[in-house]
Amino acid sequence: MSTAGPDLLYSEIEEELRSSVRALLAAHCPPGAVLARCESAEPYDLALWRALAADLGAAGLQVPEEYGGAGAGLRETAVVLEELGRSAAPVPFLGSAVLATTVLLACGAVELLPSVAAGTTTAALAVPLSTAPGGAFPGGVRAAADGTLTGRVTSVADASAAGLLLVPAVGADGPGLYAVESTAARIVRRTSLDLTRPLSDVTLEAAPARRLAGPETAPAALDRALLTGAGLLASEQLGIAEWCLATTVAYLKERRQFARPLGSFQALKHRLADLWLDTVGARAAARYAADALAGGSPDAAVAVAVAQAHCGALAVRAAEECVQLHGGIGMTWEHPAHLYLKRAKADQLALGTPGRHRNALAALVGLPGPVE
Amino acid sequence: MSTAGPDLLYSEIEEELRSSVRALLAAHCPPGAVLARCESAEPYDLALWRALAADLGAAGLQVPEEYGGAGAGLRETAVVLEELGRSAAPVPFLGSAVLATTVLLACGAVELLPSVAAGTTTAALAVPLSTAPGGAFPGGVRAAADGTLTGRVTSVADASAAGLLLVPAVGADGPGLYAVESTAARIVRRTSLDLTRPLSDVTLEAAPARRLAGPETAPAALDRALLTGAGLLASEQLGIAEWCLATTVAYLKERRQFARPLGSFQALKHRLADLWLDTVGARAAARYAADALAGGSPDAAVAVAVAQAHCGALAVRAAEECVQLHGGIGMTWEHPAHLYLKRAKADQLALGTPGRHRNALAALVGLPGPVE
Amino acid sequence: MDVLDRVRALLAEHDPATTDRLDFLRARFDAGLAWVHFPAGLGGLGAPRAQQALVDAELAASGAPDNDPRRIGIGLGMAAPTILRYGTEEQKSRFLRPLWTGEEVWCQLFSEPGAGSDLAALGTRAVLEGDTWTVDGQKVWTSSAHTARWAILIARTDPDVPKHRGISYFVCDMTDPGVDVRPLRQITGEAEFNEVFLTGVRIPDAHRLGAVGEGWQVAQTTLNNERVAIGGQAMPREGGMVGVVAATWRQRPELRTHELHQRLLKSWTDAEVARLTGERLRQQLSQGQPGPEGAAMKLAFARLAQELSGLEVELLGEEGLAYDDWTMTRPELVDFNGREAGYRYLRAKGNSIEGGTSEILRNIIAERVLGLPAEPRTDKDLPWKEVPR
Amino acid sequence: MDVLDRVRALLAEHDPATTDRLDFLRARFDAGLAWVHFPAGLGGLGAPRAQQALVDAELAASGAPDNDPRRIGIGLGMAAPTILRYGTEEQKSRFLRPLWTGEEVWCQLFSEPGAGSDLAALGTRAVLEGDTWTVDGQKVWTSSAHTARWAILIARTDPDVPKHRGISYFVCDMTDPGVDVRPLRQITGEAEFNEVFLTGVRIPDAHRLGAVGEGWQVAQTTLNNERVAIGGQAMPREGGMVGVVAATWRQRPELRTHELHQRLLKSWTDAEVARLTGERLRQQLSQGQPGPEGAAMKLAFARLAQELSGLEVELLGEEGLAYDDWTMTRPELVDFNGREAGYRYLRAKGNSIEGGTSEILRNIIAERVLGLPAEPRTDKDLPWKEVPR
Repeated sequence: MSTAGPDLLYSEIEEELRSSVRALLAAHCPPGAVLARCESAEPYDLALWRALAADLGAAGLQVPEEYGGAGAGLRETAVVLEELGRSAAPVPFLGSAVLATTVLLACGAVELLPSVAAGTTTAALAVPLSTAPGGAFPGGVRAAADGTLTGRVTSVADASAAGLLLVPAVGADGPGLYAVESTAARIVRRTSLDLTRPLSDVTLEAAPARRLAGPETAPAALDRALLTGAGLLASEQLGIAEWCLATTVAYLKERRQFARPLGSFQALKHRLADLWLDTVGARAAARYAADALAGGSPDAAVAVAVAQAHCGALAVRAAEECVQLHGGIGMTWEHPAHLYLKRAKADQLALGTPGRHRNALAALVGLPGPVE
Repeated sequence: MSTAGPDLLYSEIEEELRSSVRALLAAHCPPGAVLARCESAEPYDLALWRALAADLGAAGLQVPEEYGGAGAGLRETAVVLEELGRSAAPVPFLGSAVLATTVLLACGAVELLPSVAAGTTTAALAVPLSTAPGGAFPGGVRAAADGTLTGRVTSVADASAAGLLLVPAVGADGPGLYAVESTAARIVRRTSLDLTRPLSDVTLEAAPARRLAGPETAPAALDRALLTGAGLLASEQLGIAEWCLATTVAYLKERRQFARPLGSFQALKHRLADLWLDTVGARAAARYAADALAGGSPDAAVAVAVAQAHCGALAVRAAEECVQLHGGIGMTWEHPAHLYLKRAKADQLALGTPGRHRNALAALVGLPGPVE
Repeated sequence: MDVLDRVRALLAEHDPATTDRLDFLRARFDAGLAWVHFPAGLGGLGAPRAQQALVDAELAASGAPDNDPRRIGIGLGMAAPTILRYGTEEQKSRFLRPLWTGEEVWCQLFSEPGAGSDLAALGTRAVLEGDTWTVDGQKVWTSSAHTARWAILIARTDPDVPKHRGISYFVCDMTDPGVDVRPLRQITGEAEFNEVFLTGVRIPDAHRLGAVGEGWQVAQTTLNNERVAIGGQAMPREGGMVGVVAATWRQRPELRTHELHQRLLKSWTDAEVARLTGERLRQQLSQGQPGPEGAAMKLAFARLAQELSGLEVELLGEEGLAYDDWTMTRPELVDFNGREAGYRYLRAKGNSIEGGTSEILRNIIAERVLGLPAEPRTDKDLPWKEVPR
Repeated sequence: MDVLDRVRALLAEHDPATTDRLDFLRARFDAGLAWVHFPAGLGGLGAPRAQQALVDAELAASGAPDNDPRRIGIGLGMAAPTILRYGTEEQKSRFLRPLWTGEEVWCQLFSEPGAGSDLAALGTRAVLEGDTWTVDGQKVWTSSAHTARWAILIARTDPDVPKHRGISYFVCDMTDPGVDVRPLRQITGEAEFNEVFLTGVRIPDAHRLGAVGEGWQVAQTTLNNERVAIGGQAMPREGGMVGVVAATWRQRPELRTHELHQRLLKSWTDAEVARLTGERLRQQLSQGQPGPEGAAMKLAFARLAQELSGLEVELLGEEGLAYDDWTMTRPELVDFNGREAGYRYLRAKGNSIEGGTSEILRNIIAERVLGLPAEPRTDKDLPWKEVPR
């Protein structure tokens, strides 16, 4: 009906996708299962990941049909991330279906897309998860004249689940993006704050690699992936916040102290009302970022910075309130609140902190800092 | 009992001084009287000012007895400011008994001290009230070779009540501090946000002046006055906050809505508990600043910056909560809350904003900003 | 014929350049182009609400006069949707046209000195004799009372039932001799609002909106619309207070500090998020009545206006110590972002009080949106007259 | 003889270099130099509390062993002041000396799964037969339970009176066979606390503190002291979490941003204000019992620890994504500022829950300090067993 401006709602197709993903997640990863999975030797739920990819086509949502994808787009990808956030699901979706896939699309590496889109190959982008868009091209890996890569990248998300690594490296002619089989790399899992998205250090020693993009394309392709990742991560953060708010509200309706439900105490009600208000704002901001990225809007960089600045902080606050308002039980290992707290805190650092994104706005919208 | 460290309490003498000042203020300026006074042609309560100075010796508290003062000190001066803040009293105490008197003491202008200490002469320091300590020496007034001053100083506190102006001016040999009879200046009252502390613009056109300090003394004397003013202003801000908190608590105990006292609503109780906590902190910080300034502590600059950063923001928050929690009645001209709101907001800008004082801490305590 | 064809037809028959302003507005109303989502015959076409923007833009481009909506905001934003929903056919026909054209200004008589956040505790009495109600009581915080022809009024018609059930809703004639309007000066210095004393004011029963005793439900429509009207307007980026501060920031580089910069970036982001939230809410509601979500926008709006106006005064430094004018005036129009920084700062304090305090709005969100339980209530089921006050 | 003379005499008679640690500590206790403000014969001299710092400094300078106060914090901070105030002479003589020397570790059995913020609703029952109480119930959040010899315990001794009036306070023998201690893992990965199941635990009536039915008042002494113990220690500037973050800030210039800088300066200021507040409170109290003001310090401490530890993780960026160790351990000592940034961040979440949630502390301040009215209560005068749960 609206003739202009972004579409901030969910289409019917998007709502159907959400229902399917949510049903799959409900079956595979209720909170207890997530915790058990994270404590096991294999922290990823690979069966869930295969089901997401194969049954729902979620791994290839942003990939055109001609390359084996669903031909949907980033708005739909964002819906999946909302649900993954809501269930703190341990699957390598952000690394493979968002970051790596965006790089492959931006490099035009069409021959690699079908298996990544199908989820038969899991890919990871070899940058520290804390890398913000708009920074310098990473220089930690060198590309030799013989086409091999040598160097080290720390804190790579989803690398331990990946068969294919996409590695930014610098060669004699400048920056490039390279494909490396994970068997050619040494991938060592770190002890991560976020139990549901393990990070790894990747070491390459003269690893055979195939160049996907050279100096003319690589920096923009990498930045596109980081911007897309940051923008869509806002949807995951929204999902985390929504779970935390809903779980807290439900608990406070149930838990009685002083012969009343805790949820009838006005101080808690007001805090939750404020949290709800900011969660409603997060939904609008995350939707706008997804819509702007999907449509290639010139406002995408602003939309992403706003969404990250708001949603990154909100998810942490929602998780912190969830722990606090559950009282002692929220501090226990057995209650799932901590999984969300840790994911929210790690997500806050991922792809740029809220502070960095706000500072990016200074240049984007013309509010420069003091003249030094 | 305590063997070391600052004395953060009030001595018996200080408590007696407080009682006397409070009794005088209760008699002279109940809230209704303050409002009527501010709307009159003479916004200062000069009778009150004379009584403060003559009966209580408040104008000369920091002046040694040999120069006609009370020989007390800055801790006692701070107690008076607490009470003046609590009653939003329209007297030129900050300008005369704090800023100007500190300049006179720092310049060793002993011949001017007796009348200022007695309150028979009211003095004002001719700088914009918003001037923060630690800045460059003001250059808006030039001292000519014939000893006259020419220039303009805007937003001077308490100038319209002053008989004596202390003017920072720059001559051929550099900065100096000068005494000017106010009859030699054009003093135009501005419309000020704070109804209880009017500001004026001071214009000097070849005004006869007497130099009190030259380049070797003037900058330090001025900075000492600004630092002292900022540090003691924290006590005024504490007084404002205490009045706002106490008045709000009293109102909420009284006012019934939903067949309950409003003060029984938990959300309001928690906000007031937080406000109380920060007011308790303000008392400690303001006392520490007064004690450090009084004792010439090497930590005085830190103490002042901490006190201003905390108390400047707190007084505004307390006044804003006072207006909000009084509901509609707090928005009316007839309720005194607005007098405190306006004074608190003006005090927040006076002698450096909280932000400027926090930034001063960066250098003072070795927490430098980013390397640009 | 689509709406733009109707606009063209209106303009063809009533050239704005030569038509009397009021005649043009009446013709626009009669053409269904006043508020296109209203029913035909009542200034609308039963068209989607979103099309109004097209109509307004086209008419503005043609130099057509508007109805000066800020001057008649209470009529447009609060009285009209309530009359539309609860009014009889006679009431709708009588009131809506002059309301929209601005021939008749409306005001709202809801709050009382003793019934602020607890509005339902109001004590103004209305007593029916024959087919006429007689009203006695005192109302407060009434803007436009001194220019208004009509008021929407809630009054207690049955003190023997619990407070929410004994209220009825009326249209009150402000020219009645029992209406005494006195200006109420506020902290900005001006008297934007009034106290209204009602003494033996007579209201025909035909001017009642909704059933006797159901005035509280009728008032909810008014209040929900008020909150949307206050916080929910469509805005361009940097619309409102944030734009004022951003402009100063850009024009005055010498005032900038890192501390203020960080706060400005935070508030700018918050303002943009609030704008997007409002945009999404409008897309969701599109045609429906505003629900409790409107409270959210008003809450966000108040918070932002207060943060930004406080920041602006700090940013201005010495200039922030000044005020433009304390003279008591009775402004017909109020612009929250108008005048100088000091005025904006003080006026914004009212944003979290008027039209439902932020505290009441948080209660509404917690209970009606999140479904959290109500607090223990002692007054809810007690007859109004037995509630201790 | 002033306290320093006594210290010198103690050192002369018991050379720390050659005296067994425990023998030295016992001698120090017997010399009245354990807690000088306690009465003579109970480890003290009835001297001003402030003199303790002189004693501690002098002994530390002489190389004397201390009683490892962090390991026995609950005994020192909570059990001892309660025993001193409410204990019989026999109880004081029996318990205080080995408590202070650390020979006997104490823990606290207060919270229950169903009685958290509403501690007075506790359901653990104690029934008297002859001169022995039999206790059944479940406690939770008990630190040191697995190393403790004794516990302070509150239990319901009369379910037929309102909840605050039917509680009694006991010293419970943790070696009783009916005591079952199970570790409770928390979000940091470690199990610092325990659940304690009490099944037919026997307590002689001689181990009751205070009168039957007055346990709630006795517990207030414990809780007020706990809050002071948590939030009220004397600190140097930059003591605690702020010092950790400030050190990282100074050592790692490459991590700095203006946003983090502003937040750090704000938190640094808040920490310094909190430090001065605590200092002023100590000067005020000097010798008295801690009152509700102790709640203020704990509230400030929790807020700061959470802000600063969250800031630290952000400051560290990529390193903030790591965690040191998720292995479940049962630490005997807990250092909120110990281990790595991720641990500090998670552990600090407990600071606003343990020892009274920040919400309960705000209630206490509002009602007991500001005198604001209590909320309407339905359970206060109802016999405990009739309160719906």
